[in-house]
Amino acid sequence: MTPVLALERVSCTFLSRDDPSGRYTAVCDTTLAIGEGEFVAVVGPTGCGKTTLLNVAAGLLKPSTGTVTVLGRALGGINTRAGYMFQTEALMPWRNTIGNVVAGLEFRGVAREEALERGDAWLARVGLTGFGKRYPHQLSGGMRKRVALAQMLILNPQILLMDEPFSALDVQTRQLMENELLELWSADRKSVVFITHDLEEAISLSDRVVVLSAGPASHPIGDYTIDLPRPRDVAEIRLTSRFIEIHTKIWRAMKEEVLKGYAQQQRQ
Amino acid sequence: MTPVLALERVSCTFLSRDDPSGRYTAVCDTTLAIGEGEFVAVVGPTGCGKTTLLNVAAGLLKPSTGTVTVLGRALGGINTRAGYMFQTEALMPWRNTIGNVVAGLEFRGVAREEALERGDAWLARVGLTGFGKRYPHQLSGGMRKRVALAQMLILNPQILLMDEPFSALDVQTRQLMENELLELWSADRKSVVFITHDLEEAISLSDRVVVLSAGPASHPIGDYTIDLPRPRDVAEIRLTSRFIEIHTKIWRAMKEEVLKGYAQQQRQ
Amino acid sequence: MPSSKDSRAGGGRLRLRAFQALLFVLLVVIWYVLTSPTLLPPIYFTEANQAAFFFGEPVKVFARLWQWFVSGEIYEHLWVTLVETLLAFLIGTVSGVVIGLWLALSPTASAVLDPYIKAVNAMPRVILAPIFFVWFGLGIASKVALGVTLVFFIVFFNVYQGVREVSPVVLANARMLGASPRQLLRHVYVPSAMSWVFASLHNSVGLAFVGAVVGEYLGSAKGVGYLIHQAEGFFDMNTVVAGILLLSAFALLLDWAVGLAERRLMVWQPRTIETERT
Amino acid sequence: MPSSKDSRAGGGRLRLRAFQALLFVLLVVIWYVLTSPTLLPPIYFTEANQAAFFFGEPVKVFARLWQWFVSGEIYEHLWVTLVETLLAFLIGTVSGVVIGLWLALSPTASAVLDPYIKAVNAMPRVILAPIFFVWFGLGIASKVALGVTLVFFIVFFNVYQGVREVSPVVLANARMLGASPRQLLRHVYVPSAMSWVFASLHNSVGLAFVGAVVGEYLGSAKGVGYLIHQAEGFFDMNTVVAGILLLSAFALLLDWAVGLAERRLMVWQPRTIETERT
Amino acid sequence: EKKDVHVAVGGKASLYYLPLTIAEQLGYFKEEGLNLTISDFAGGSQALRAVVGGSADVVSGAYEHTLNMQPKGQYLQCFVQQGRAPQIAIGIVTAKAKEYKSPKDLKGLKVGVSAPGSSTHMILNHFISTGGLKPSDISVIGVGLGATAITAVKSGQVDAVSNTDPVMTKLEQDGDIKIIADTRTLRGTEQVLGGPMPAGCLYAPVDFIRKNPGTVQALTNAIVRADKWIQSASPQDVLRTVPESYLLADKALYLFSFNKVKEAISPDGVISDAGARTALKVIPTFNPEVKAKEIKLELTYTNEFVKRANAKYK
Ligand SMILES: Nc1ncnc2c1ncn2[C@@H]1O[C@H](COP(=O)(O)OP(=O)(O)OP(=O)(O)O)[C@@H](O)[C@H]1O
Ligand SMILES: Nc1ncnc2c1ncn2[C@@H]1O[C@H](COP(=O)(O)OP(=O)(O)OP(=O)(O)O)[C@@H](O)[C@H]1O
Ligand SMILES: [Mg+2]
Ligand SMILES: [Mg+2]
Repeated sequence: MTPVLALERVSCTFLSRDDPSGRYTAVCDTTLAIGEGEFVAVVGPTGCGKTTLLNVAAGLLKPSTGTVTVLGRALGGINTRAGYMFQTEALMPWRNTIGNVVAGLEFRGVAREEALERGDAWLARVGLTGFGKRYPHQLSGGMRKRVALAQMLILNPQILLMDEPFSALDVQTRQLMENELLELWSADRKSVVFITHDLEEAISLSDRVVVLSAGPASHPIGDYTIDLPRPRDVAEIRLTSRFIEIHTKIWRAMKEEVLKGYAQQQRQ
Repeated sequence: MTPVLALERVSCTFLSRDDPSGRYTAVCDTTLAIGEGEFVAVVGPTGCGKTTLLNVAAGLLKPSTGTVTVLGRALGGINTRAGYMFQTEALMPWRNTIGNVVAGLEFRGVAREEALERGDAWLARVGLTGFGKRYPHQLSGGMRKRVALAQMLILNPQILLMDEPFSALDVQTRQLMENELLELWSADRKSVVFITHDLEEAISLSDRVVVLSAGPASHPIGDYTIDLPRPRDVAEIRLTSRFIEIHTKIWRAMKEEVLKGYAQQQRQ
Repeated sequence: MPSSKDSRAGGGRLRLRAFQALLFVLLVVIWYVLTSPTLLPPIYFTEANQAAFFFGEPVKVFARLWQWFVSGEIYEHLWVTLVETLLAFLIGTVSGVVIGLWLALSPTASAVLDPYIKAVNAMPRVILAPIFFVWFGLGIASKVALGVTLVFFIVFFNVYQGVREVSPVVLANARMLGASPRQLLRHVYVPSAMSWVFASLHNSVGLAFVGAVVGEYLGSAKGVGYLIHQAEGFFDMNTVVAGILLLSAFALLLDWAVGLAERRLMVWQPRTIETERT
Repeated sequence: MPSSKDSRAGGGRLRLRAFQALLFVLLVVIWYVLTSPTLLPPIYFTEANQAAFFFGEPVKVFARLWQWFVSGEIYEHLWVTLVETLLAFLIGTVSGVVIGLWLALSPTASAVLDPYIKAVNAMPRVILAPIFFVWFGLGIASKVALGVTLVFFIVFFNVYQGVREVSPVVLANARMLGASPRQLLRHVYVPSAMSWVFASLHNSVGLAFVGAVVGEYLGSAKGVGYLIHQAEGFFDMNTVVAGILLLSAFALLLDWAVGLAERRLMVWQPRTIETERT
Repeated sequence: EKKDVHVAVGGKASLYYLPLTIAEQLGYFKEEGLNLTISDFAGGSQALRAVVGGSADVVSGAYEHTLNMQPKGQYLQCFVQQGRAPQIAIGIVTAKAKEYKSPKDLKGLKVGVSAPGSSTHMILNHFISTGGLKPSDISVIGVGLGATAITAVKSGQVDAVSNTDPVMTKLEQDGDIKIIADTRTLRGTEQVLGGPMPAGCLYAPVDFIRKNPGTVQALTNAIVRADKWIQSASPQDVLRTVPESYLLADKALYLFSFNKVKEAISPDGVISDAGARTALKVIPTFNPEVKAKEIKLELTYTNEFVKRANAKYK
């Protein structure tokens, strides 16, 4: 089976504009394949290159070497099959909440009426009914994140690229959102790449957890299959013993890596 | 003893510029006092008004009603005794990492040499040695957060206002930072207001956890004293039974509140 | 998150207007005193009535304005100038926005054309006027063309820069949401560059008037610039000043309209945060 | 996070220059063909040599330029014009930045002065020239003043808007870090408004030249504008065009210097992300 | 034949073009069946350009330009005259007037002209050549035709000035200058230029005249009538006839100037051959591009229309 999204031996070296000799290899020789309906969580120390990888997968950044294939075809420009929820704020500040949520539908030419209707439904799903008329700067950080979530999910993309989507949410809201996401995902076999710093979240949501090494020249150092039964409730599954077992295993691997990376950065 | 920072019956009602009748009361009738050397964590559902309260405490936002006093004196303009780590990105994009870190020292007229030396030391403390010449847009999300942390802490302010400072960091780095913060705090009796969504983090760091109700018209609905012994190691303390006890207690109170808030927003 | 410093209530607005009016009166009084041959010993000029020769006298200027409107003689000229100005403003703005967008978005074209645009901008319009007369005749069109050459560049340079200042993340987000290049233009580049456009429009308003008047001044049979030119021939400074004041008033009117549009289109901007104060 | 689309390697740069040169040659050829009385049947004009009368003839224009430099006769005029232009550019820019900052940061002053600034901007400079001559004499100063009135407003409007576009969070952060108002200005407002300033400078360069030449055109004893004016009296279009071309070349030079400063000062900007490509 | 005629003039309000204004005000053009548009330009050369470029049909301007234009391959023909003297005066500032005896005393002085290369410059050059000076012996400053010229004199930026009315009259009245050469009068013109010289004319491309003889005749008729009207008019008549806006600033000044230049206004519109020859003598010394031998003087003017007009309006 061809994977839905495949990064093959991808490296990314950033140049600095002012100093042509100054280069930084964020990601080196990374291979990553996501199958149909697979939910892959990516974890790794801060600054290791997770966002960079996601940008490559989205077609926003051309890797220095290596190839990206989507459904078997090499990715030329933007990855049109993917929805991307950015780590940084990416809402259009000149559109209010509902306008941001329906933006993608509008771009696809969906009739205004229908778009607004679906937009309202999505606002409700992310708990923002009544905030449709606000502009981004009038929302709290967590609200903006939820708007971005709705903005992406309303388009029902086949591949979801999510960069720390829930880190700005309180635990309860986060669980609600996680369940929402799982429901959506299981309904039509989406492929998900989910970046998080919360190992519990990673394990409770995904089929596979990929651990990246510390930068520079980050690459996957672990690939753990999560064999917890589906469907899952993200709050309950954390209490199972299998969960704790997996958690401890990955945790140990990561801890080492982070300390190594931390030392590495300090030495530089 | 007069509290170092006191919000007295503070309410904040936002007006919308385009529609003068459209108003939103984010925070209503909130009283909060932080004593000398006290570490207060504030938790609450997303969008409840935590950032708003912090802005009020920093003197960046005038409350609609109520007063703010710092060391017994009413706060007029900016709260000069406080350092504020913003939830959103607030680095000066035109300064590189080291430039951002030493900005406060520069404003205070510290000699360049000395400032750079202290800046380098701080970069090392937040694990960013070697990244001094990068501009903010060349850093990862977590790196930018750490720069902001160093930028604030280098000034050694008496009051620390921190808005989800560690949410973009991986667990291990986060624990390193948390310990760093505790060390600094215990060394010279700083007063800290610490906003987080991570209840475990809140409990493991603080003397008191304040729980806010869901918005609109948010206000404190719980104030829990954390009687865990000091000094603490944030990783180890989570495993003690007293910790788990407190956690369960607060958790239950919050869960109710969040669900209520969520329902409320959806009904609006 | 600055505090609500410059939120202005109704009372403040009134006070502001009063201030402005006061300043206006003050200026007129100073003008009167300085140009009145008898009131003061000559300061700057050696002769008593030389100041009046250069700056006109307020009483006569206002009399002139009054008489223009009472006799109705001004309307035809004013109409011509206003039409020229508005056309120059509109054509200059639209072409500046369109070409600014185009060049900002096609790096090759912009790299090739860049020196030409800058060279053309450095050409003195006054000297090019005869060529405009050849191309566009002596009527309204040539004045509009002159105004366009002033307005266009102002708008162009700002749009060009404004587009390049678009937040890369917002842009990437819109692309991921499936925006076509055309939709990116309409839904990302244009709104993002909007405050740049408005900054340039406030400047353009003035220069559109300048273009029209200078065009008329250089050769015309009608318009306020024509009146000014006629008056200058006989050192009738009062009429010259009256004409300039009249146009300034209309420039303020047009600028007010631009400001209105700006406030409507820019509501989304995070300026100052307004909390209710009691 | 757009891809590395317009990163240009050395080869691309060379090709670009070649393109520009080609375009230049093409334009000159078109100019030559259209103005040569014998090459073509008259198209636009009814008479064969009318085109040459308005646009000059390239061969004669370049001969003129050549002769100017060979005989050395141009240097004194060019020097005067360049000095005027540079002074106008500098004074206009500095005053525009300073007053722009001041008004953007003091809402009351800006609200009161706003209509006056806009009204003054709408005044036709050419008509005000006599007043400049009274105040500043017929020498360099009056031309500088004229240029300043053009440059100032361009810079002013952009600085004014640029300051108001400062990110509220960055501003709040700097205030929390203890920046005094003065430091806010220097470390937040100015760098943040920098790209606005540069956008206006690219425009100002051209208008500084326009101001100097028009000033010379209206009354002077030296300068390229004087030469142009003199040539116009003899209907010597070749000299007029030669003068304009000469100034355009210098405008490009000055603009290049501005671009250099821009690239140095704006390295921090997140434009396109460059990954190494092999 | 064109009924809608577009006339270009540089400085319409000037007395130089008084016959045009009079003919317009008295409706002579209408009576000839013409529908006239008069566009006013910042200067005479701009007006000429408008005609060459085809946006106007006829120039009301200085005769000498018909000579200037021939080397450019532009054949313009003057068909009726408004003024018979250049109406340019040269004055020296009062402070220097005492030391001034003859043109050669101008050596080394700063002299203001309306524009370098213009008629005021030409007359000045010719004037100093009568004192044996070369053009390079004085420094020439362009000071414009209006308030700037006055400023230049009053603020002491020039030592002498060559300009037209009303600038010269104004300066004279204010006592700022003493006139040293005056082509506003026939005698003065004779002195400076060695003969009469046609000044304000109506001229048009030869082609236009050939194709529209009727129109040209009508224009000529109107101007000749105006010429004649002025000869017989009292100053009050003139004041009553010119547009009010000409008089707004200073009625006395206007009147004073009018009296001064009245004799320079052509009585019958006829261009004298002597005048044309003076121009041919003067201009090549100033504009080296105009070579006297190559000029087809007969193409530069025609009295054919004026003769008929004079026959019609005695
Ligand atoms: N434009 C750029 N120029 C130079 N270096 C860059 C650029 N963008 C990113 N980097 C570097 O690449 C590395 C990886 O960055 P990336 O944003 O992918 O990290 P991340 O894994 O997403 O981290 P975080 O968890 O903090 O978000 C970092 O060291 C960063 O400094
Ligand atoms: N400028 C504003 N205008 C109108 N409403 C605002 C404005 N700023 C904030 N709000 C509203 O005030 C409420 C509280 O916002 P605040 O940012 O304080 O929330 P928060 O508790 O920090 O949430 P989060 O955890 O998501 O950061 C939100 O409902 C938000 O929409
Ligand atoms: Mg990241
Ligand atoms: Mg917040």
